[in-house]
Amino acid sequence: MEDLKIGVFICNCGTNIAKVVDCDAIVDSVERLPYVTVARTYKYMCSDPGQDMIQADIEEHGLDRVVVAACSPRMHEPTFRKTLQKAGLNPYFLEMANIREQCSWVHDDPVAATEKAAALTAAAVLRVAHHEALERRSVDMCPNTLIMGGGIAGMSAALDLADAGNRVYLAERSDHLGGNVARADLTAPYLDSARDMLTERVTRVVEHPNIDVLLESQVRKVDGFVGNFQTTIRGKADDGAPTDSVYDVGSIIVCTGYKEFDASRITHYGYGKLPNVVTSFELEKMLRAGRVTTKEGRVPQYVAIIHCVGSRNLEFHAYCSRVCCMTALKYAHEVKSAVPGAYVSDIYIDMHAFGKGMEDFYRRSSEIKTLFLMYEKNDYPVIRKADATDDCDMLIEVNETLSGETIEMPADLVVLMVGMEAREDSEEVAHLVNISRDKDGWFIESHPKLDPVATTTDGVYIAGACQAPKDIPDSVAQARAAAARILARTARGKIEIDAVFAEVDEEKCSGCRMCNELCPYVAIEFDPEKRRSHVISALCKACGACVAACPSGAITARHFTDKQIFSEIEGVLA
Amino acid sequence: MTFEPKIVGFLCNWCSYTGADLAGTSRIHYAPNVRIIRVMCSARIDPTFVLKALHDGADGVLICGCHPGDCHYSEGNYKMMRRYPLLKSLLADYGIEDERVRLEWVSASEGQRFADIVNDMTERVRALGPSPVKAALEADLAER
Amino acid sequence: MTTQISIDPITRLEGHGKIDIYLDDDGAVEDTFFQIPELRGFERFVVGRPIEELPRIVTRICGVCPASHHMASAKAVDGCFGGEVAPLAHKLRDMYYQAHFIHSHIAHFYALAAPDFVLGPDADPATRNVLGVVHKVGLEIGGAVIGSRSKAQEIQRIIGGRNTQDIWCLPGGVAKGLKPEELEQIRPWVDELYDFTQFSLQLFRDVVLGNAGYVDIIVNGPYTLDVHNMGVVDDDNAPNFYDGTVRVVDFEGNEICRYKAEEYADFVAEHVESWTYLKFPYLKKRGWKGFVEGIDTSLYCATPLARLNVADRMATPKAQEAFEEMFTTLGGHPSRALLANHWARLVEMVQNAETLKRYCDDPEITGTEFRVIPQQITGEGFGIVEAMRGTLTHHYTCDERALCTSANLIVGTTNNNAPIQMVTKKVASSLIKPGKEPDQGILNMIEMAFRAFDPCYSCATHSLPGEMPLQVDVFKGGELYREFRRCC
Amino acid sequence: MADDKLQIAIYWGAACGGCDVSILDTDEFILEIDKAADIRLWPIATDGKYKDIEALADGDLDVAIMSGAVRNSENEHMAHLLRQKSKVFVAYGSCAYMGGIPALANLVPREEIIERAYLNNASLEPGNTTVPRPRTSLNGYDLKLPEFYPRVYKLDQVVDVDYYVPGCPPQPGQAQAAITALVQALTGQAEAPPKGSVVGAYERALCDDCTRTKAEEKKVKRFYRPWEIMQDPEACLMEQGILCAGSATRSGCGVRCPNSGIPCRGCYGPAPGVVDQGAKLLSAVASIIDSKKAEEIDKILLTLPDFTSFANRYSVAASPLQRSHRR
Amino acid sequence: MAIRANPKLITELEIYGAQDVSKCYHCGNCSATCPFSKEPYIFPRRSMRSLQMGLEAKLESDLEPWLCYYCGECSVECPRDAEPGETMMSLRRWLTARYDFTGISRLFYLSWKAELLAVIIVALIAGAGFLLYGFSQGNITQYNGPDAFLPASSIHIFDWTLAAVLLALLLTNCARMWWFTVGRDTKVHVPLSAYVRKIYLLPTHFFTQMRYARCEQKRPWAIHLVLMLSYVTMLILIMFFLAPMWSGPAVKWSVHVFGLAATAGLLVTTIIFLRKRLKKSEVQYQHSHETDWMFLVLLIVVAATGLVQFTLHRLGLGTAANINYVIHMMAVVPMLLLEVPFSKWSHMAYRPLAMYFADLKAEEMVSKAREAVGAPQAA
Repeated sequence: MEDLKIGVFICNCGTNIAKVVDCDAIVDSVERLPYVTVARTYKYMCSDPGQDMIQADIEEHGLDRVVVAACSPRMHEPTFRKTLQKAGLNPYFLEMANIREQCSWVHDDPVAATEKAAALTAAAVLRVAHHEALERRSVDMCPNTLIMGGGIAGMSAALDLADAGNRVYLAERSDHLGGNVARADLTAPYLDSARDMLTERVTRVVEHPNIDVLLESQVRKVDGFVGNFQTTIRGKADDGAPTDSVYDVGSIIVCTGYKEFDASRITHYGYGKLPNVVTSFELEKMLRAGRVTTKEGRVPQYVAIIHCVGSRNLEFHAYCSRVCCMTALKYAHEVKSAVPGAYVSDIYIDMHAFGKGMEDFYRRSSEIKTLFLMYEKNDYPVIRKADATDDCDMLIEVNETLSGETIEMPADLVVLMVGMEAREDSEEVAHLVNISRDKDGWFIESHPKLDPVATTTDGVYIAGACQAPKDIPDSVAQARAAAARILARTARGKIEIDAVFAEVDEEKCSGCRMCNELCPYVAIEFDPEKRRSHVISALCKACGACVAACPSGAITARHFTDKQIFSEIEGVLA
Repeated sequence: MTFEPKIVGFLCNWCSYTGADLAGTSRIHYAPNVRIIRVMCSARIDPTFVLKALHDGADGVLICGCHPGDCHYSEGNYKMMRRYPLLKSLLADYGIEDERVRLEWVSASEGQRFADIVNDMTERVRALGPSPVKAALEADLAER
Repeated sequence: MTTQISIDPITRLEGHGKIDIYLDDDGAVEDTFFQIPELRGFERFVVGRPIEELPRIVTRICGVCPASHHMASAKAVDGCFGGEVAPLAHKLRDMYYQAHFIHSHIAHFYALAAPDFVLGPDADPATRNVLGVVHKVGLEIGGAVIGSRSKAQEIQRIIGGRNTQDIWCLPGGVAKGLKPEELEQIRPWVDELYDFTQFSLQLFRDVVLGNAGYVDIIVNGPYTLDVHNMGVVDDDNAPNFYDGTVRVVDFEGNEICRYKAEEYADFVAEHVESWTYLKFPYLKKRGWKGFVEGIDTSLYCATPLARLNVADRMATPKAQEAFEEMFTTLGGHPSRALLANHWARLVEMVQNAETLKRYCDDPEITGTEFRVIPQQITGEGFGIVEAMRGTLTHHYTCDERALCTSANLIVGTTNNNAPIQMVTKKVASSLIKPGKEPDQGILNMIEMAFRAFDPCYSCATHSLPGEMPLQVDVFKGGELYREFRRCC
Repeated sequence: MADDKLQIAIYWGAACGGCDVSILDTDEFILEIDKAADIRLWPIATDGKYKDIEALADGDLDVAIMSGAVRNSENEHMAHLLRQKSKVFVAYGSCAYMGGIPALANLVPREEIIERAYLNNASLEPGNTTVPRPRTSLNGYDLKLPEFYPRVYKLDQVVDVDYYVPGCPPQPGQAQAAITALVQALTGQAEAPPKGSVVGAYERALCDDCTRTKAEEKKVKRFYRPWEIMQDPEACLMEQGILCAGSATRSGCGVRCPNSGIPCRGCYGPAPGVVDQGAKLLSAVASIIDSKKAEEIDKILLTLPDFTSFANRYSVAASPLQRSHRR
Repeated sequence: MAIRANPKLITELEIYGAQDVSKCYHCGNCSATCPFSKEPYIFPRRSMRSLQMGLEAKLESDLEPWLCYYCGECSVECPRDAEPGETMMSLRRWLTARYDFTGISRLFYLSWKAELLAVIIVALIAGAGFLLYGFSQGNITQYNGPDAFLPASSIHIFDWTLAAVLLALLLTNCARMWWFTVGRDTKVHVPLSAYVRKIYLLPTHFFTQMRYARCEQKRPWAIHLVLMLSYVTMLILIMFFLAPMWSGPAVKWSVHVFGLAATAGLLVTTIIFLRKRLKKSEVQYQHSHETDWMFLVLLIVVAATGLVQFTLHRLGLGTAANINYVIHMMAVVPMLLLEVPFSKWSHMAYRPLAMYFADLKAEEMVSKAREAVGAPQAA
């Protein structure tokens, strides 16, 4: 290897790293490694002065490789790559050692932590020596966008994109727009009508010249990559027969929303058995119809609302569905106005009233004499039929935690606040656009705080309740954020795609074709003339499956070559 | 001084490495014995890496990828899943104890799980003592 | 104080066979020890392997006679699957094996034996080798020798895919058949080989029998042992190298026993001495009686000569003629003249060539039914063939997944381990007497004794290379004061 | 002997002799060697004195070609000696290159080898308890046997090797080519290949020369052992579920095994740049397993027993897991 | 065993004055500020909770409302303006109604009209009665002497009869109170000995109201004490020293000093209370129930007419004195007859009783708890 000059920059991250890891000790240990020309520590390497320092060192010492030992590369790799670029160095001559998330934050023994941090840094140094200069490729960005799901989020994103003059394909599985919001009557906390809100959106979407609304359509196939997706959508022809059509888009927003929890899965609420135990959505129906009655058509005197049905428990979903609490309060108001003199009780675990106007809404709900009964997580209330002598239809037994008493609450109508669930097709969708889901089936954003709109697949964005339970304002906000992200890109017209992909060395390829089948992106082509396989780099997503599988070591993964990983192994074990 | 095993961890970038980062951001403490090497996908993990790690003195190797069905590259983790039993049989034939090499699925949201796995594995490997590959070398050197 | 003479094949440092001769103070031979100091352990490390792979592993016991191990192994493996084998496969294997015998015998006779007879025992060691022979008899003959050897190999390659480190046999048959065009390719070579065997016999008559000195050494030298003979014969008691029953005949010509492969353990047992890695087989029913000659001994030879000694006749006409000519010259059948082994090889070669011819004319030989898929795993198999250097026995067991659970091997040279011990002592005693200093002669005599057996310690120890180099160091008072050496 | 002639030694360590036979099998070529060089040592074919080799000055030998692995101190001593005396030291054949078949013994304890040979097999003298010992004193004679290393080493785990000629044995044509190339390099007629390179073989895997047709679809629900099916002689063995090491093995043997209906077992060693042949074959085999369920995968693998001895048939001593070396 | 909730109860309590209970979201500030809120009697939050849920059975057996003197701190502290203090007050009213078996109390609390009507009727009957009796046997001009219009002896008898009736009613209610709060409580059983041992608590609390004294501001306690003592003094004078008071015109200082002092006390305190309630100066006086007004009004009328009576009598204006006396009685009779057993007055009895019972129960619970944890016996 030619004579290299490697600079190693170790970040204290304030005290985040320095309080456990002895950064100066790392300097001493890496200085002994081959090619290391400079090694220093700094308070905040990612800060401007920090980056300037790196830049200065590159110029002053003529560094040709840089190692930054700091936070996770998932956090700041792009930052420091830019730094290298600014200093006129190929950005891929950078290697980061993750000594924060995977060291100082998870270990308390300074000695062990420092030893580990040193090993990780050494590995980075050995690895970076084998790095090659890679060029990012710039490709045209198709301005069109596919939006999967015609709910409030989908429509909001669609309008922003379309207003900016971009074509939008809005694919909706059902035969109408509006999604779950269309099932609601009023909205919390201002009790204004969901319907009015929707009609305005739907009319604009339907009439918009730049939006193709594809009802009863399903996305069947997504090929290509950011800026250049080919999407196959199956819709209905006029004669009702399914037809596939292909749309070229540059970006995709997934707004497939959520599905309600199936209340019959919880037996002790007797949903499905007791006629007057209904779900929140069934109540919405009544409210939209303006008549709240029992199945027998009587006007209910006692109405009980049970919170967290399917949410915040051990058996079903540990997470909070986020909107039910306020919706329940909304019901208290709506029921009281629909049935004057009705006694409404809210049986809840905790009252989650975050968000604008919500706490006040909560106060108002108690002022209208809603009775709030609190129960412990997993200590479900139990509903039973009341006796003939009782003046009510059902009795709900609750271990009421505020009083410490076990009480029996009379009820004529019980409303179950069913939680939100990932749709059963979320796995299918995830595979389609190739994004990840968390353990509950919600789509995973690329960064929970800093990038909650993008996904791990470049060019695919998520918005609304398909990412996690969300209320209308949050869904719309996320949708419009996604739209903004896309517009920012389409404005530039071109996009850079990663320089990292696999390559076949035709001098080594024996044409055994072991790799051909392996590629999920059909990026590997076999040339029957030459009897060699080769990789179509634009399609390659650099997973490296073929690289590991090639029995004759003829395929290399740029930036993840065997050499690079071997030296990393040597480094961590040094 | 008690034996502190050196374990090399190969983690896929999208699920497991992110999960490990999450353990960090959640300040979940775990044993410092695992040194993590990031690969884009568990499918990139060439069995040679594992052999190489053991050859270079690792006492254990931990392989983590997305849960089956959740691979960022949709199928990569199945490729690892298929290599694993063969790899294990190979290692067994060379006298490498079963618990030294381990494949686990860790999603981006399973920081705690990752920490638990690391702790558990560290204990098991510590109980096994240094890797026989190292031992063989020392035996040879001793003979010289 | 005793004097120790060690005879090391290329010095003690190479771990090849080694002979220690101990003299008493008068300088008479007290005792000799022939040691094989290496072991490789095939019997152990084939355990756990898929049983069908053994024929492709055990060939590495010996690179000189891999085909013998391949065949014995293949037959043992067939046994593990119930023994059903496509009839055509047996023919092809036999045909293939004849070719192997021919090129192996050619190599031995011309590269190893001929130098002594063609160039004479006293020729300069530097030239006493195959190249020397070539120079002497003339390049065109040399070319013929090399050509014939390679033709025999080529025949083997065409039939079985490879001419060394064979791969061809599978349970129930062989991996490939013989295509008609392939048959036509080898047919002319077979005829040439037959002619070459006749030429070789003639050469032997001219060079050896024409030289009274040689005949005398052969018949009356110290190279005789009163031990029995072992070899594989067919139902007519004619020699068969690929298949048949093992027959043991004493040196007076009476049959002691005959057994089938699966019975080997009832008839043969191996004695272990702690000073050599090589075991000493003996006739089990007679029990181990030590290194003794005589009609009651339990020791036997398994050599080309032994094969002809146990045979009543040859299987083919021209070979039968050569057979009769040889034993008449030797003064009767059976013979104890160890040096006649070289002649016996030439006689066998004739039968090999004639058998090849016969197969070439067999209309079925190019058939396609060369393998059947085994229907059962019976778990135990025995394979016995005649290797060039003696009867070769493989015995395997396997589990229900057809993975090898045990393997036992008794190879050609091992059979002759005890006789070699004895002939060594015999020769040494006849040469080293009080007052008679050991000299270059020792080397020649011992060399010839060894060469008669053509011992292959590669086979024998599953470790050592094919041929047998020798070195004699004579020590007095532990001081080396004379050395003679040669390699073959 | 004339000075202009190359000085060559050919020698075997723990070998079967097949490598020497493969040189003999170059037939007429032997005569050319004889013309071009003085063969100072070649136990299998020519006379020669070990002491002469010892007597040589360092580097007097132009080429030393050594086959066989290192099993005991004598093999090792000889390797050192030849290395010391020679300008170019060639590891010839799979045993010298990777340990070869003898190195399969490295997968079992040495004690068990002894036990199986002398204490526990079908044809032992009844009741035998005798086992060969390094030293035996018998009627006052002190008989010695060399002591053995616990495992088999490939040559470069013992001495510095310049070139490798793979194969078990090397295909005569290749051997001839390799030796010719070396001779030409040494006589300045050609440029010497870089130290450490593998000569007498190609740069691609066996599939490149294998004439069997290879389809894109390579998925199997089970594996077949060669005897379990009648194979299609035209199609790739792997596609038929028959384990074949070809895709992970350097070409140069002439594809004789697959052409004869027998899967490649990899005697020519890994493809260029590959660390472990077995690991690479492992990946390849895993790629064709047609299942996404761990249990099913295990079931499929039941049809592929004892993978290790196949994947590392000739290269156990070369496995990274055999870290042992004596240098 | 689950307690049945009655969501309607909260609505009923509104009439008793608890308007804002539902606002409470159980932060617990009230209980935290209240100096009396101590285990095992934590209030007002718990009472608020029981009320919100309408746990009638539980509330009926609670003593907590009586332990509250309505200093008002809790209501001040409440972040939700749920008026815990007032709620406790309302609960006291509700309980008074509960203790009363006749149902009259409930009637009065639920409808002030009914109460007013009752007062008027009783007053008229009383007036008419005394007039008829006077004319039937005496001379309206005569205050004392043989043919006095209303001779002291007869009034005395009347007083005692009335007292007997009232006492009977009051005691039954007290008995019911005991039954609800202590008697039927299955969890805590108070042994007879304890009743005897702790009996001293009754007079103590009754006469000192020492508990009230522990409230933060002392004035309310002082005023309340004066009012109570004046009232009691007056009661004693009437029941036992009627004759001496009657005799005149010469002043018998032995009784009159007390009489005048008590009257003064009554007048001053009632006026203070009225002013506070009118001005709603402090929390506890912000929400006045009709019954509160009625009680004060009757009280001040009685006191005033009593003072007038004294003056007229001393001046020897017989006729005027007699007429005023009838008027005086028209206030006294309803006040005693309606207030003592059925309304606000009754708390003079219930409060000390509650203290007494609470103490007994607490003692029991504590010792129970001790057994539960098996605390070591004192050596």
